[in-house]
Amino acid sequence: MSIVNLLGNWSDFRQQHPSDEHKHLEYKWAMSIDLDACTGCNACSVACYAENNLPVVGKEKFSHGHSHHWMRIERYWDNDGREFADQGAQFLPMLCQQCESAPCETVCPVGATNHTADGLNSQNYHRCVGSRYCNANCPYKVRYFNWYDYPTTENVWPEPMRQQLNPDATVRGKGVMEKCTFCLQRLRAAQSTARTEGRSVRDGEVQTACQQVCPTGAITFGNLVDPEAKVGKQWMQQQVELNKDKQVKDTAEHASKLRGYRVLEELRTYPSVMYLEQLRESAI
Amino acid sequence: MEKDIREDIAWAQINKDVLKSLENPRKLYWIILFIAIAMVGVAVGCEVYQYQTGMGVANKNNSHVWGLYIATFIFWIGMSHSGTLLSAILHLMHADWRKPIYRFAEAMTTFSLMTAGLFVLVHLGRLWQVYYVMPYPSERWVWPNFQSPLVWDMFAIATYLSSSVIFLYVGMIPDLAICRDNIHSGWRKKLYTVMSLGWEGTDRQWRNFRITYLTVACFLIPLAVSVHSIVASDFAMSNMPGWHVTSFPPYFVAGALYSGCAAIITLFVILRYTFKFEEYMTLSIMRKLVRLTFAIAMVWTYLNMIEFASVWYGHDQTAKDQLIFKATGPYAPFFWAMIFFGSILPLMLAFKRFQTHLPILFVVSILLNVGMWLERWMIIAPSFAHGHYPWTWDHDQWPSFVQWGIVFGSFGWFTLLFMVFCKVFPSVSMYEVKEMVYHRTLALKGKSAAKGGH
Amino acid sequence: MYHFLRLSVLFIGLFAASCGYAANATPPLTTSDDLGPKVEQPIEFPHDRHAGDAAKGGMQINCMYCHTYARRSAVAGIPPLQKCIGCHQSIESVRETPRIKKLFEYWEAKKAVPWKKVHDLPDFVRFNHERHIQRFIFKQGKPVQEACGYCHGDVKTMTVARRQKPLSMGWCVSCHQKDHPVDAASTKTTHGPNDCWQCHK
Amino acid sequence: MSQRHLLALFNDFDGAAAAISELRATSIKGFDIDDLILKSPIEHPEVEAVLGDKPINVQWFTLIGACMGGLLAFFLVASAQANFFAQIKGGKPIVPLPPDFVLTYEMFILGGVFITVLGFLICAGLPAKRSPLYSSKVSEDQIGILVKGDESALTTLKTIFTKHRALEIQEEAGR
Repeated sequence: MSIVNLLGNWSDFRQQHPSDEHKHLEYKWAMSIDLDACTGCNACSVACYAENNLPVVGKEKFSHGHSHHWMRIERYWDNDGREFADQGAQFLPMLCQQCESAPCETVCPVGATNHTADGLNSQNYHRCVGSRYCNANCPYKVRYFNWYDYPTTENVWPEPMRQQLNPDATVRGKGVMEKCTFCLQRLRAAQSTARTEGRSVRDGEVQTACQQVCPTGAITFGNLVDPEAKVGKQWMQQQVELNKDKQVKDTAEHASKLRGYRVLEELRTYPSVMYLEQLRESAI
Repeated sequence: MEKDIREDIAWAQINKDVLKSLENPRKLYWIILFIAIAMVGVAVGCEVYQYQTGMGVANKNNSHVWGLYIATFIFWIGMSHSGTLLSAILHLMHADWRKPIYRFAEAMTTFSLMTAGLFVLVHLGRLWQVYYVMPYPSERWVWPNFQSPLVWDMFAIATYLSSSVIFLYVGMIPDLAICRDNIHSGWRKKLYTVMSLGWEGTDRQWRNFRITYLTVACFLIPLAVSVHSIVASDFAMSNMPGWHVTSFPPYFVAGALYSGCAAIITLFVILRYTFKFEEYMTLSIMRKLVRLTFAIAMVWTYLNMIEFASVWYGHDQTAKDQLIFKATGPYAPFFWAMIFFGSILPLMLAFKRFQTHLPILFVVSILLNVGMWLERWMIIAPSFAHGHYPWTWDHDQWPSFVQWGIVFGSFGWFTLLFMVFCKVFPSVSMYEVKEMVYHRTLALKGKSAAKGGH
Repeated sequence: MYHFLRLSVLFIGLFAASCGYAANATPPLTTSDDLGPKVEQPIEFPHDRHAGDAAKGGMQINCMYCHTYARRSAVAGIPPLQKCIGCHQSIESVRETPRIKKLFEYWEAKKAVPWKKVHDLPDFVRFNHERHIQRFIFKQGKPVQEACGYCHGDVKTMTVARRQKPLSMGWCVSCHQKDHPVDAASTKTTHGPNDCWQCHK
Repeated sequence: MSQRHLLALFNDFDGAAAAISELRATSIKGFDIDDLILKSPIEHPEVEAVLGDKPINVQWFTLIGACMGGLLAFFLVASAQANFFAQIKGGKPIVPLPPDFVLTYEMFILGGVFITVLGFLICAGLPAKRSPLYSSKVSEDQIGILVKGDESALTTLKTIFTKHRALEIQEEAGR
């Protein structure tokens, strides 16, 4: 069976995925985050905790670096050596970049993390053996490991709190890796509805939890394949292309004024999250 | 010119001396065994605690996901390589001096691989699911990810371990027959009878034995090189600064041979004393061994320089920062200790007077291995402390007592296995020492005949 | 020669054992007729009376009349007590039977019937009823009881429903990897999704 | 005519080699030179040479084992990757050759080693029952020659052995 499959589809199996021959057909989920709008209020992070059953580990474990914040707000106090302390920190909400060519995928020994057809970087908790190679190889360090058994022995959700757990997301046990899923449960529900109605998911029909709560609307999320989607328009406007490890606008003789960039894109991970640089008064 | 071995030892005497090691070692043997068991106890306690509570008690965190376990895993894998060097490479090169010492080196290979295998288990977050890594036809139609260097590791180590065990065993069959012939009662008699497979030293057996031993030796050499190259791929295939270095595979192999040779010196001294092998493990052999170690130490130093140089002249700023961080950051004492123990200290071995001074060699060889262990740790930890992403830069992490305890106990586990092996099986190859004596006698005869002719 | 024989027997045995294992590792699409684990329900609901064939005294009610969410949501849903009462308050003939009496006791006490789950999947699995019903019943025009029966077995012959199919991952996959026609008219086929995150959450 | 075994022990290889050469040179009725088994405590190709050309077949096992191991591994790995659960790794083909070659290489060696040792056991006839005459001196320092011959030939054989200063001659008890 497998050998027939192998010989029959050899040329197909030797293609890179995704490539020009294997485009994302219906969906390619992507995000853009406007750092100019971000106020560092941490609402996205909190929403993520609520939506995805993230354990709140407490002060002591947090100080040991055992926290699970799929969406974390990072603070940067300087910019190219210039001090902007008087203007406060710059914020960068960091989440799984859902790379097109993710370093974590190839190294997982058991194949617990893979690339999905709609351009996500999947993580299966129940397949994970906890070798933590994916985190070791992730340049963004956005994968979080369950260092303790939070639901049972650590009891992070004592009795009435269990009622607030999201039944559409798994509660993870000890020893598995987890990460941002772009609110997979919401995506799948929206996709199912759209499929029943015989259409694609419309722009704005599905929101990630972080996007939903962002008071300044800094986060845009959508389907990059859909020409009507706001996120695609933003990417286009900022001249950021998904399949490039160096954007044309940056190689032009006069560096463009466009603010769009992707974090560590020179590592050829082809991340799906674009950030829009913050404008500081003194930089203008 | 001192002799590797006296050519006038009677063959019957060789049997007697080696078989004596199965009976009554010096008291030190039992002391070592006792200490080893106590150390294993520490490790077992730590592992049980970690298994019950979760990996968090090892005090790793989300940027330092790997720690001492992986470092020590590489250390033990590396140590195994010198057994193969002595038994396979030197066999092909007809280096006779390997013969009295290769058996225990080969045993060291096997047991250090077993110890290394344990670290894979200890490291896993869900060790009870470790069989997911094996390629077996499962009901779910799911296979391991064959692209992962960890799966290559699994294949390579399984191959290496089983091949080494087979190699050790096959090479031991004639000796097991000797044990069978000379020990007349007890469970040992039964064990040797079964294990010697009815070996009688007939011409048919020797003929096939010779080619088999040679073939397996030929297979083991590329295998040993590939195993540590694959372990190096765990790092070289990643994109972390400090790991993503193409010279890692040869660098790892050199480091592996280095720490293995140092370990052989240590064990040489211990065995020579506890089992009274002064006649066989001679100082002349030690001198050759020390010179070999010195040469490999210099190769390692050279490859280390190459690594630094390629990082320095390459235009990867993160990797460069990483190197500076190693040399000046919080890990600097360990980094410089590694340079000192790994590259400076072995210079001592170039002096003749130290080459056969056993107490000094004992201490130095242990320090060399400390240096090699630090090397592995210096590969792992700094990359996590100073990776691509600034978020990792201020996450300090120091291994907890659980990690240290398991690392500490692994040495006891290795010693325990090794010492039990040496007590149960002949740790000096009797038939090959006889060959060695025989060849020397022939050579001497030839020499005197040539002299007489003139 | 003797050794040859001994070794050959050993290796043939090992080979046979591994073949046997491999053959068993792929489960059959349907299990044998034996019913799954028994579940104690508060009321022994007779599926055969409600959904069974008319010839056997059944009423041939469509599955989705009661399990109404199946076609429009991820879960099929257990019908609310109102649905039972809606019919049974006007069926005088069985009004005094013990099971119906029990039903009305719940109704009068204003309490839901604490039905037990028969087809329970692990928490990390997302099985979407809507997708399967849409595909097999509405697109392909398969009879309802056949389509439901793929996973639930022959419920119309059971009283209290029992789990007949293994509901294991390998069993799910054995159907997903088959080529199914896209709709009733077309000859185009496609298999079920094979991407982990379709079913796992 | 019934055949019996005779084991002669020699002090060194020269004596044993000389005895075998003489046995080969003189044709003794009721004794076949191929029934001669040399037993020695160490391997000694020079003395084995006088036994004549004996084929060694272990290397064929090695060849077959290594090739089978490699092929099996490649097809196992590649067809496992290409089964229904073809899981995409971003930026990589489903059947990527370089990693598959690494595994093929490992299994090539594993197959080679295992089948070589299997071949060794088969070719060397191990595990074996003890031969009818055995002296533990052979595993120590003496060289044994085990011959099988008709009753009539035994006396001649014994004479030859004694001539070449055999230390001891054991004879299988007559039936």
